[in-house]
Amino acid sequence: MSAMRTYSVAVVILGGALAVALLSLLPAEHALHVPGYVVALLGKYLCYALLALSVDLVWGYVGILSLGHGAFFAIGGYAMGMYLMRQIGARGVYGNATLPDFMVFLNWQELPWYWGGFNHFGFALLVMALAPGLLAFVFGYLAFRSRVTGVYLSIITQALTYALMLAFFRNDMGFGGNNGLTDFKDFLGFSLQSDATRAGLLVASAALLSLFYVVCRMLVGARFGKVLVAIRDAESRARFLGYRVERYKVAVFVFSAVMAGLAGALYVPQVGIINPGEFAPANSIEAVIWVAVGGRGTLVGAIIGAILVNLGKTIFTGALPELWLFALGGLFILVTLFLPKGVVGLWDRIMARRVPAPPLVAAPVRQPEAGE
Amino acid sequence: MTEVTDALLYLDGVTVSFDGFKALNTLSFVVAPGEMRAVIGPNGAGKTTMMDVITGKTRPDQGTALFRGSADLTKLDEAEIATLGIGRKFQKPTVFEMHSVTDNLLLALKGDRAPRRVLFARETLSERARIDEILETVRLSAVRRRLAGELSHGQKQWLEIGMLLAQEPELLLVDEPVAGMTDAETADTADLLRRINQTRTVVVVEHDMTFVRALDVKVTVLHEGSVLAEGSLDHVSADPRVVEVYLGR
Amino acid sequence: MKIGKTKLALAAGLAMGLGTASASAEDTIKVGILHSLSGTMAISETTLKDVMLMLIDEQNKKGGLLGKKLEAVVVDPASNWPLFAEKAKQLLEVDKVAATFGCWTSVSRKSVLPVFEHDNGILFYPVQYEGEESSRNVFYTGAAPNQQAIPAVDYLMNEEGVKRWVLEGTDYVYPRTTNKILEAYLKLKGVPAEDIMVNYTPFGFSDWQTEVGNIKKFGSAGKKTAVVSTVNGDANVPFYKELGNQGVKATDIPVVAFSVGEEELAGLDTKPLVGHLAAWNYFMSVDAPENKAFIDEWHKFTKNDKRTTNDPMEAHYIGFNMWVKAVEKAGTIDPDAVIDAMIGVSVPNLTGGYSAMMPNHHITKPVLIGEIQADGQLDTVWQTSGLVPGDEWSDYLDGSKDLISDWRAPLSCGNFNTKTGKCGGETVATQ
Amino acid sequence: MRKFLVTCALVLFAALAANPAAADPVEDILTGFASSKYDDIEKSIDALAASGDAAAPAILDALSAGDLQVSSDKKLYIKGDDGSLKEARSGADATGEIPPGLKAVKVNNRVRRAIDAAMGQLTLLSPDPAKRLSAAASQFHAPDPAQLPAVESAIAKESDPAVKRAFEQARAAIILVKSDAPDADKIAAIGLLAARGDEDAKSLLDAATASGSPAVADAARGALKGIERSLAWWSAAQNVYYGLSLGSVLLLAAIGLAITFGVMGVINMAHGEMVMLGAYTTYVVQQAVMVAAPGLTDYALVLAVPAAFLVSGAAGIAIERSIIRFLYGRPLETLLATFGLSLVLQQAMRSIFGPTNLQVDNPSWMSGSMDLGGLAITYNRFWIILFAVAIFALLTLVLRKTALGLQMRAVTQNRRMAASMGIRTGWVDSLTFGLGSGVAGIAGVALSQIDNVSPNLGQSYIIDSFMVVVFGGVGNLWGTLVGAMSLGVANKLLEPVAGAVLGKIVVLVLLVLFIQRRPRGLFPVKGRAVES
Repeated sequence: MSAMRTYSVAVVILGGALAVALLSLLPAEHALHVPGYVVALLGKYLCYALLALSVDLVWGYVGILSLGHGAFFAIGGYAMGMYLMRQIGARGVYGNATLPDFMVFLNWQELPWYWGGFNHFGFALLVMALAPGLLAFVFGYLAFRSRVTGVYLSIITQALTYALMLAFFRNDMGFGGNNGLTDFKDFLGFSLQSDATRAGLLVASAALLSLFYVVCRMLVGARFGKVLVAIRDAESRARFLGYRVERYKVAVFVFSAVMAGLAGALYVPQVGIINPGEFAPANSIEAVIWVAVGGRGTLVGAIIGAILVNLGKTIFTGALPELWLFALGGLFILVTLFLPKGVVGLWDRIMARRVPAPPLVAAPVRQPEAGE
Repeated sequence: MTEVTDALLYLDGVTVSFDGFKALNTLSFVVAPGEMRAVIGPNGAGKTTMMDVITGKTRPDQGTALFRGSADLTKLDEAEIATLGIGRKFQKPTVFEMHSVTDNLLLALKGDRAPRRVLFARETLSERARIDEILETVRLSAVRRRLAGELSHGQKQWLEIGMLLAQEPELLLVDEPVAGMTDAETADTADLLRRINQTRTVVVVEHDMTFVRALDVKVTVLHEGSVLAEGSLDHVSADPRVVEVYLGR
Repeated sequence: MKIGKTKLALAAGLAMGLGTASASAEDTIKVGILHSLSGTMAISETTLKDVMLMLIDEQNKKGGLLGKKLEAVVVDPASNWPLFAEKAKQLLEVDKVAATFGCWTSVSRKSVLPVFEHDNGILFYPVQYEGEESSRNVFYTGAAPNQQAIPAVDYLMNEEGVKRWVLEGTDYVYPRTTNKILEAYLKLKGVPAEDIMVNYTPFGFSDWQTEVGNIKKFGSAGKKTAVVSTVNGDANVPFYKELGNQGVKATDIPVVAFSVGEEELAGLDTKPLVGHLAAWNYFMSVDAPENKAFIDEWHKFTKNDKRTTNDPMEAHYIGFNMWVKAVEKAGTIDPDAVIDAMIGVSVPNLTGGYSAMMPNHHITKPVLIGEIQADGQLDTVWQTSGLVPGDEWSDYLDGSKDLISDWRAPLSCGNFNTKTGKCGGETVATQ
Repeated sequence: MRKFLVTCALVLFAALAANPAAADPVEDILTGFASSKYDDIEKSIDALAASGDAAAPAILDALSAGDLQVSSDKKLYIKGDDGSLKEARSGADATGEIPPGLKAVKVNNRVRRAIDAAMGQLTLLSPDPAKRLSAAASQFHAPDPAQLPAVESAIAKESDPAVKRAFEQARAAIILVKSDAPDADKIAAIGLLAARGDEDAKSLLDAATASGSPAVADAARGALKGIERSLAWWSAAQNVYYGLSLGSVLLLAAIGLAITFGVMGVINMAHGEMVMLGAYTTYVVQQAVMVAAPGLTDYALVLAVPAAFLVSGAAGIAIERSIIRFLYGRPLETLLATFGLSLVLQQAMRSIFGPTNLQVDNPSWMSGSMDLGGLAITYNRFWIILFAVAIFALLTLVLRKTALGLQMRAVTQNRRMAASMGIRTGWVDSLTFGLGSGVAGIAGVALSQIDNVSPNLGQSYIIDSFMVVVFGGVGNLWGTLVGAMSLGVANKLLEPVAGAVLGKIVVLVLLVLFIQRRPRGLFPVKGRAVES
């Protein structure tokens, strides 16, 4: 893929978001005014897109099918949530300056030690990136060193996120149990209720997504990326050539987890809540489906897939509240059956018919991961 | 306990069992530096398992496996052994199908494999020259831009050998290099291996007797996980036990 | 530039999807229904969607409201909490509904709360909950802990002579809070700590062997024992099946539940469970003309005379009628006017009395204790003599006993601290 | 207390008896049931029991079943199951028109307890040994010194050894609570209770340790120690039983998956929905039997097993033919398609049957529990364990011994070779998937007995099922068996220590670590086939 196209994708994302953000700040009567509802939606979609991008990097390029990426997303989200909780300060309903409301009414006397430091954004930011990264490192180191691959890996990533879900559901953990963290007031001093803050968060999400898109693009285009694809397609060949496969896998897995964590961190202030439901295995599976719908192994596809599926969800849950699951479930089946390369693959096929040119995208023809 | 040996590859008393079945049974196998050795034997004789032990894929239950007399192959993993200088070609040609022929070779070129080095690696002129040279050797210059997955079976075999060469190993393990090749290709391959042998040590596992004869080297016959006979092809062909288990049938 | 085109297409799709609802006529008053129709909560919430459709239908038959027809806007937040917030925003900003009836779990309410406060919407929340909240934009028509839990414990103590207590709950905020309140209350009544056992299980828990075994063991210590169950939704059926099979009889160890109503019992063979109790503000079996009319209407509307009614349905019935009355009183659907008009509105409930909206946005209700019958109904065995006003800030929790809520001017505060005389977070100087 | 009431009642009767208009005191007691106060009803029950009237047991039975009706003129009637009406006292059919204002006498727990106690007195000498046994139990649970002579005379007349033992234990319980019983009697009673050795005996002995007599207190303490030790053993055994029971549920849920996922390599996320289909089939079958042959309702479950197998199996074949077969060799894409499918199936059930739980009854032979030593064995779980083992054995047999099983293994091991030997691989694939799905359906029949029958049923088991199969080793039925049982037992042994939530988390973490140690599960399929 040419550098030209790489940057144009980033420019479209960032430019589009910037335009929407600016238009949303117009007075409500203005013809071009974009309602706050759309800003919030787009912001959410872009965070999902970043999550999808992180899934695609490990699944599309290294063949690691993680059914637990939602865990990294949620951990990043919780780190942000803890920062936002501390920002509430004494404005909670009980007026307690240190303890979040849910601790006050469950009779907690003092802030647990692991909540320390979250009143500083810098520290929180570090945790948003490092906590998912650390978890991914420990998990990846153990799993990839002992060569857990294919479905085994998928299932234990699922076990990981499931165990975390159960853990975060426990009220004794000190993360608010089922209700999670909510009732946020402001972010870096800006009120989360104001339209300008929301527009700003949208632009920040777009910027982060574009940045990671470009980084991923460069990564997979370079020799490093070639090694990743080599590992995906013929892991043992790569080993016998002297590549320490597990190190590559751990490195990419950690990078991808950090990406997912930051996506979660930006997601939380925009939706206003983080709860253990984000750890639900179904959420992680859904993220994989976004990638499949968009086109696995094409970074653009992950972004398109995430936005398309979630847009569909938004429309269907409003327009066909009783039938939308049929539509969504049916879509997943049809895409896997008829569009093995996703929407991007379809697009490429259409383009190839019009202009006979070599395929732009290195989408895999075969998927040998499970048997490897 | 291990004696100092001047053999390049030294296996002694190696035993591997799967669920009670002994794939290798106190196997001893020695290859001298610069030698080319052919290994034959019926299906299930343990040829591939022996390769697995040498390359670190399978850990033996017992026995010694030394490289250059000092490196204990039973303690190292595949990547470390590859870096030591042992290259392996699989029975089924295994190349990176989604990469171009040149990229396949590029990834195989000798160099630092650590992720953080590879992350910032740029292709150098000398690398490009080396790739051109190997492409010539394995006669794939004409298809250098094609995806490896699009190559013919024989071309894939050659590409894999090319990747082995790019690794610049001291010892090459070649598993059935001519399976599925035409007669002409088979002859060419024998020729290629002989040329490679001028600078490197080679162990070839093969079923094709014409090919083995064409190589004209010392032959080891494996049976039920141990060495049945060793010597020139004519010598082992004359051995009645070999005839019974293998050649006669 | 193919991505650019894709993006444009997306934007067009987005606009189309969002435009569908706002295009309809302006001569109706829209009512939002925000209940999960899929996912884990569909099991409870779908019925509430149906009852809202029925109530709106009936109101339209009576000529609508302010001379306009009511129009229901149904969305599916799919038991997904962030989706609740998104859908709430859609109802308020795109559909511009006059009022929304919705949510079941506390977390869904917490998730939409900032949206309703930001967009100045009105939410009617129909389910019993842990209290500790009072928002200007929310009307709580379900029971607060003092309208359910405390009367039930009183009943067991006085009528059944219970001395030993098992507080069994699902591990989330409602049981945690309720049990905290009950523990404080029981200790106040002189129950020693060793006679209280608290246990929590996860959501959707289905293997109750160990827990029921423990309850039996705890109950065999010679003192009359009862179980106070705040076990949630799906976990109840396996819980009760295990209770029945392990032979925990109501005459030995009665179980009183706060989340088990007619709807949950419909999935169970109740014969082994006869005599176990539930505390609510409404039972389908209540003998009152309003209730009979409501049940008839419900059976007619659903074309199924087996459909049960339950407490949250009554809460919506009360909430909807209150809203109608308040809108009529205010003469407009303007949220500020309606919110002000709501306080003091009194409408008939289904148990033969009246419920009134109080300044703290909670309502007055009778408390009923019922025993499970063999036919899956709950039969009232005791009820409060008068109405109990909902108490949002519990008197038994340290953090909240000094707080009150009053949304009338001039106080207009959801968490007024009577000690410091200040409203909510202004009280303490920030560190 | 009760003694006092009885005395009161007797005094009342004496007073009433003096009144010539009320010649029959029992009739007057019966008018007490017309009261709406539970207090009055309770008093009437005690008085009725004390009167020893021949009609008392029938009346009390009817009262506890909710069949006792009272008319506005305070006459009592017993309603039969067929809607017939009998006069309560005489047992004669009620003649004439339906009495005005007829309504059921209200019952609550306190009243039910009074009934139990009264029945305990009335049925001490019943000809039915089962009734005598329950009478003895009720005397044991509510020991009343006033009943001592009655119990002793019952012991004297008893011939059934089991019932006799129960009566003796009841007598021991009464003696222990009787303050003026001699120490020697009490110590003998303690010995008897120590032999009983359960929680109830323990609580009685606990109370006895506070006795004024040091000898009695010492004896009680000694007995307690023994009981506590044996109870600890039983409780450990009970936990293991719980674990096996949970394990058998996991086994049932996972065994179908062991075929579709383990043998065929299809990551079937719709597996849970196959289980759900089985549970819904059970519901439909039970409803149908209730309408068509109400007498056979207890056996509807037996009928549901083949029905569920057929329904889920057919669904499985349909899914294989329409979706899965296009995705062979792309295992991870089967995950996506079947995930979509599971959404569709859940919503379909919601549309057809509604979102609420459906009621599937336990048949009588699956209700209740039995005591085996110190173990409480509930029948439904017991049957499920047997059922799971039977299904496992049957499935192993099918895979080993039948032509289908042989072809199945041939196809999964080497598809091309099997095809060239004339096996219709497509057909075998369909049947294999159908078999796995059908077995999942059967699991649904079992799960309908202990869990919700709702569209969410499958979702709650899918993750556990995958864990079990992966833990046991993909492609190995025995691994699934061992995996399910060890996960079940581990869970249940951890639960009393760590609580249900933490216990499960610990099990999951251990599982993840285990897979790191043994990446291919407990019983990996070894050899070259899996290496390539």
